[in-house]
Amino acid sequence: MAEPLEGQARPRERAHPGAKEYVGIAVILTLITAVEVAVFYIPAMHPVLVPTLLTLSALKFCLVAMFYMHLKFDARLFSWLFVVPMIIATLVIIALMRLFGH
Amino acid sequence: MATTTAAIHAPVQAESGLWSWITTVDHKRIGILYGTTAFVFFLIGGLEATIMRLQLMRPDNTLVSPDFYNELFTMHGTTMIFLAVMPLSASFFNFLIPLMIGARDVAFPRLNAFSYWIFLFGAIFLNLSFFFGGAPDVGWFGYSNLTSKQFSPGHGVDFWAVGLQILGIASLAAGFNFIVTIVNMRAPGMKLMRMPLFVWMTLVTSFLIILAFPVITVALVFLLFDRFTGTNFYVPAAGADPVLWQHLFWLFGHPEVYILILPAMGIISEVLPTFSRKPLFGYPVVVYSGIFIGFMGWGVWSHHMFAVGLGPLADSFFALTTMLIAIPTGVKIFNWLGTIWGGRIEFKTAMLFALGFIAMFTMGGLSGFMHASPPADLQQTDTYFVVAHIHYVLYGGAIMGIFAGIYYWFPKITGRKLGEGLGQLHFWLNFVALNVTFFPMHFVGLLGMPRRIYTYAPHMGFDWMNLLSTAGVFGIIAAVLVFMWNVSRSLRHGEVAGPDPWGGATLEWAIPSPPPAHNFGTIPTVHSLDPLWHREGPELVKTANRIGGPIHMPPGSHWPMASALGITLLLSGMVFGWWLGIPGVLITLYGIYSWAFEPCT
Amino acid sequence: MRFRTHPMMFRRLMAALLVVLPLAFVAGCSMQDYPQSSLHPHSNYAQWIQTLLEQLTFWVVIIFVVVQALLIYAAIRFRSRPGAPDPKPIHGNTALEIGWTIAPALILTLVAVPTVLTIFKSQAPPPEDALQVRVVGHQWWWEFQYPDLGITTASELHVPVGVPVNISLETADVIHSFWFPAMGGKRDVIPGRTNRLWFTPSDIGQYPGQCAELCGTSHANMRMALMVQAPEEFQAWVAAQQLPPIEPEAGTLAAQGKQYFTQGQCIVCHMIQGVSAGVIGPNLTHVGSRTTIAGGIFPNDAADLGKWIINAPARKPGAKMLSLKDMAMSPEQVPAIVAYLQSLK
Amino acid sequence: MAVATATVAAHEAHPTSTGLNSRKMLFWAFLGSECMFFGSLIATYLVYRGRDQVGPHPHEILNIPFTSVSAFVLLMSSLTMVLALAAVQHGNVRGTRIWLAATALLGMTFLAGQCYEFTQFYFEGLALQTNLFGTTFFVLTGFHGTHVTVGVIWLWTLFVMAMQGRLPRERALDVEIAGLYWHFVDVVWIAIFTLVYLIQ
Repeated sequence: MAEPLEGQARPRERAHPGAKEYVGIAVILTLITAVEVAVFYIPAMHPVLVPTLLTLSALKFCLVAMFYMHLKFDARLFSWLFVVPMIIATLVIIALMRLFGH
Repeated sequence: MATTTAAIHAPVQAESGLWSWITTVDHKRIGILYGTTAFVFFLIGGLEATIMRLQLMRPDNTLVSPDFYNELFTMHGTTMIFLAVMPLSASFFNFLIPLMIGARDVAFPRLNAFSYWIFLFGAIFLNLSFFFGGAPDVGWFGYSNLTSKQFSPGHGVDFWAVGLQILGIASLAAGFNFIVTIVNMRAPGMKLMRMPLFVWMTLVTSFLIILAFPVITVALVFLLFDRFTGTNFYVPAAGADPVLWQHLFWLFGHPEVYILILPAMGIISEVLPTFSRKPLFGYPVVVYSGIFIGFMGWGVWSHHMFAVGLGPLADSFFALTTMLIAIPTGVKIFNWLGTIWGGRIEFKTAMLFALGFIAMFTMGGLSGFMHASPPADLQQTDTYFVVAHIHYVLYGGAIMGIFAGIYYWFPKITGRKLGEGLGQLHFWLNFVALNVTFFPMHFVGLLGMPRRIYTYAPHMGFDWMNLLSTAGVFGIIAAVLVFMWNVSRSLRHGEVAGPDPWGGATLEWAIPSPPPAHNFGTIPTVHSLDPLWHREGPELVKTANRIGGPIHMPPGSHWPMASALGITLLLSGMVFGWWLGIPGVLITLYGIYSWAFEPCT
Repeated sequence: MRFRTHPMMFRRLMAALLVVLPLAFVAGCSMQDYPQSSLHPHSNYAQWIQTLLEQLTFWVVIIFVVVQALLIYAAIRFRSRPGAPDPKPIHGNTALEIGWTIAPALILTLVAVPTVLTIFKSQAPPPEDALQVRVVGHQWWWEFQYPDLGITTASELHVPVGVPVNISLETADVIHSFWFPAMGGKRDVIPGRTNRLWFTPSDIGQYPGQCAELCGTSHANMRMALMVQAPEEFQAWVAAQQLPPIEPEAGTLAAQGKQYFTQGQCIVCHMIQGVSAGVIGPNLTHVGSRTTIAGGIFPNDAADLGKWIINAPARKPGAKMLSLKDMAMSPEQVPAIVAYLQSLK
Repeated sequence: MAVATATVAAHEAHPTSTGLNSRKMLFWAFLGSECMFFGSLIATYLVYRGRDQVGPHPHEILNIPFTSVSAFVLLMSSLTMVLALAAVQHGNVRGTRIWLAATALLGMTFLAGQCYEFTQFYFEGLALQTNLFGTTFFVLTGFHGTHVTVGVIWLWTLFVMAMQGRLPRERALDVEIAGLYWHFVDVVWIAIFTLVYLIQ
């Protein structure tokens, strides 16, 4: 069981980013949150409120998952383990909303 | 520390006694525990079915009360699915997966023990309901709002919902464990596409478990909240829609169907090649169809709900996805036929059961195909036609597959073969009896007999077919008795098997029967899909049995059992009284912390 | 399978053979033997399903025969014989794989098209002139209302032959499922929803049906009957039902029964037009005209009606109707009440 | 499910077929499973939105400014969590302790905010039983809160270990896995904050 054997020996982990990058990401996350709340309060934005908010929060979601949870740096397998269920869950949510007439 | 004391060459094996079984983390022992426990519940579920068949033997019968009858079919379904077929499959996962992939144990041995214990406690808890004010009587599917406090004021539904939550924890723990084990514990050289098909089906099943059980967990949480705190999840008066339960239930329930059948498909995919002396036909195609079935299993759940009235668009959508699943299923069947085609078939009992699986599962699949078409389904759903269908799939399919597996691997597990003569008798009795029992149900269903009715009127024409079904049950009972006799006889007097009685191709046949606690003296390197049939075979066997150095085996632990007990007490407090929750919480926390900080490996 | 003319004669012949084979004894037997059969369609909707089912059965039987024949052939032909050489280790065959993927896919397409067409046809809006019926499921009996005709009855649904019936389905308690096999597929009755179903009965007759979704203790005893009548017969029935309830002649046993009825607890649950206003149990305004009682499980005769009134839960487990004792009435009152109810033709 | 997470806490790394750590793999699979768990809860909330027979309705009661702040607090706890991980990976004992404690405290702040919010709603007439909004809202956010609580307990356990000097560089994985859980709880809140609070 010693060596990795899935053909392409994956790097176990690329070096995780350091504190500086982490703070940088936090700044971006803060800005997005601020924009989200602002959008909520700007009447002019209301026609596009839902898509805007969904996009922004998906962006936040991705940033946390990729940088703080290191999916960007870790093995692809971990991403699969997380993203496939995420997709199934999302499809289920959409399907149920359709089935209940939303 | 434990590491040094455990580093002996042939450890653990010598240990015996009750405590060694309670603290065992050996996957083989846990597999045996799973198997025997599940078989006991298989007998209990069978007894429930027998009483039902006796009640339905003739019209207007009064053997049991309608309420008891409702309890019987609820517990029969719940028992057979959660306490018999799933844990029987789990028993095979446990015993075989590490052996087949060339590992010393599963990735998380103590989590594995925990999974067994919490399954056992959950199963006992569920069955205690018979003695504490009545078992659940709302069907294994527990459709809301019949399960509400208003319409089911007793504790039966609480036992059911809490019991399923406890059992869900067991399944989830096993699911995570086998995913990691299969992905991460394979012997060198065993690429994904060199894994035996049973390992593949276990992997797919495990993914289905970890993704499907959270959904039923949530649905049951809603139900428990409704019953205990007066929330409105399934309360129509508050604007809620009880159909939500059905969606959540079948979102779990359909993948669950594949959780029940895929392991059996995996088993026969091992048995057929061995007794045909020919490798599995179209291995990659069978693998991919298994994965495809698992994935598509998420897109068909509403075909259980055509009668709900989802509208023509949704009906069409779910009809088409359901029919789509028939393709990979058909492909599997043809590949199995391709496997035996041109082979040299030896009709050992295991092979008979595997061939019987193909014949019976095809029947079940075809009746399933008939109600994939919503208009036809509207005549068939909730009738005995569907009862026939599920029993051809789950009894003719899953259980026959499991029996094939038992006859095939019994020598590996015990070191002795099961008697061939009794085995053949078992198979033929079982095969004939199951058809006598379940085949008439197709017709009695099409002729208008709904399921879950405790009685029917004499002038409906259901009489003689029901009588026939009931008669068949006695054949099944006889078959099971023959099997039990065979097992008890063979355990003592069976022919000694040796490491490889059937000339199998996969790694588990390289080592002695029963395998030593450490499985492989040295983990062999694998170069092909069926290593023992290749030139590498003899060399591999030598390696697998050569002890090349100190072997680290994890020490036993009683914390998994303690944690399982704590969680069960905690949750059963919902039924027996909150005071039970206090020791429950304390034991759970103590157990988990002790477990987490206990040295292992 | 209906035989029309020449094209595809062979296929049709095969189909007829194969479909008739598994359903042979069903085809041979009549509705008298199997009154609740789903294989004897008596409406347009049931006929559509039957046609579809025959197509499905055709393919299913073919696949079944092919697979089992291959299995049996292989098992016999390739059985181990002494001295037989080791089989060739064939790992697969791409052409075969493609073949047996495409073949089922084609069959599926052949089935999927009529399936989808039938779905849309059977769930299309009902014709304008349909007879409106509102069905309410109760634990454990069926209530039938004709909103346009002002009629409410139970356990027996009367409809004229050849006229579309548009049924809206509701429930008073839990989920039930409305099913007259001779008329077509079942439809669930769900709290908070109104489901719909329509069909045009094609033959005069009496067809049994029953609840098909587990709904509690007496689920098995939630039966009903569909009376498909000639139009004039139906009109006569409607006219009779629309009349106010018959007033028993003073001094008769029935008059005595009415008095017991109104003074007792019967009126809490049962409605008799102009006499009582209960809505929990079946409407009894014309109960005497029905052939069954208690959710279609007992004949509506003096003996059964009497036993029912004395102790309903003992005769039908779980029945919500109180026993005579619980209603604080005496057995002596029963014959009078029976006479009164039977007079309500 | 807490068990699965606790199990891993004391396992040693084995050489594995993929070269990936088994505990970490188990944990990612667990998070996949959790996706389905929260997916079902969120789906129920969305399916039932607007079906209430009686008030109060979401827009009458949800306090956006307040929850924005607590969402921000949770977001920042993710930052302190990765900083704790960076510290333990670099063998920075003091940093590990500080950032672990900071994360746990931020988590507790979030929980305090949730307690305040729940109480506030209760006094404004929204209980678990009031209507579908109350039922789905409290159960969804309550389950999220329960996850945060488990995370806080986990973090304090790690903190105690760090104080005892039992959290050296070699055990960075313990912190990493706790971190995965913590970030997951955070991203779930990102989804809930958007779907429940902002999109009404």
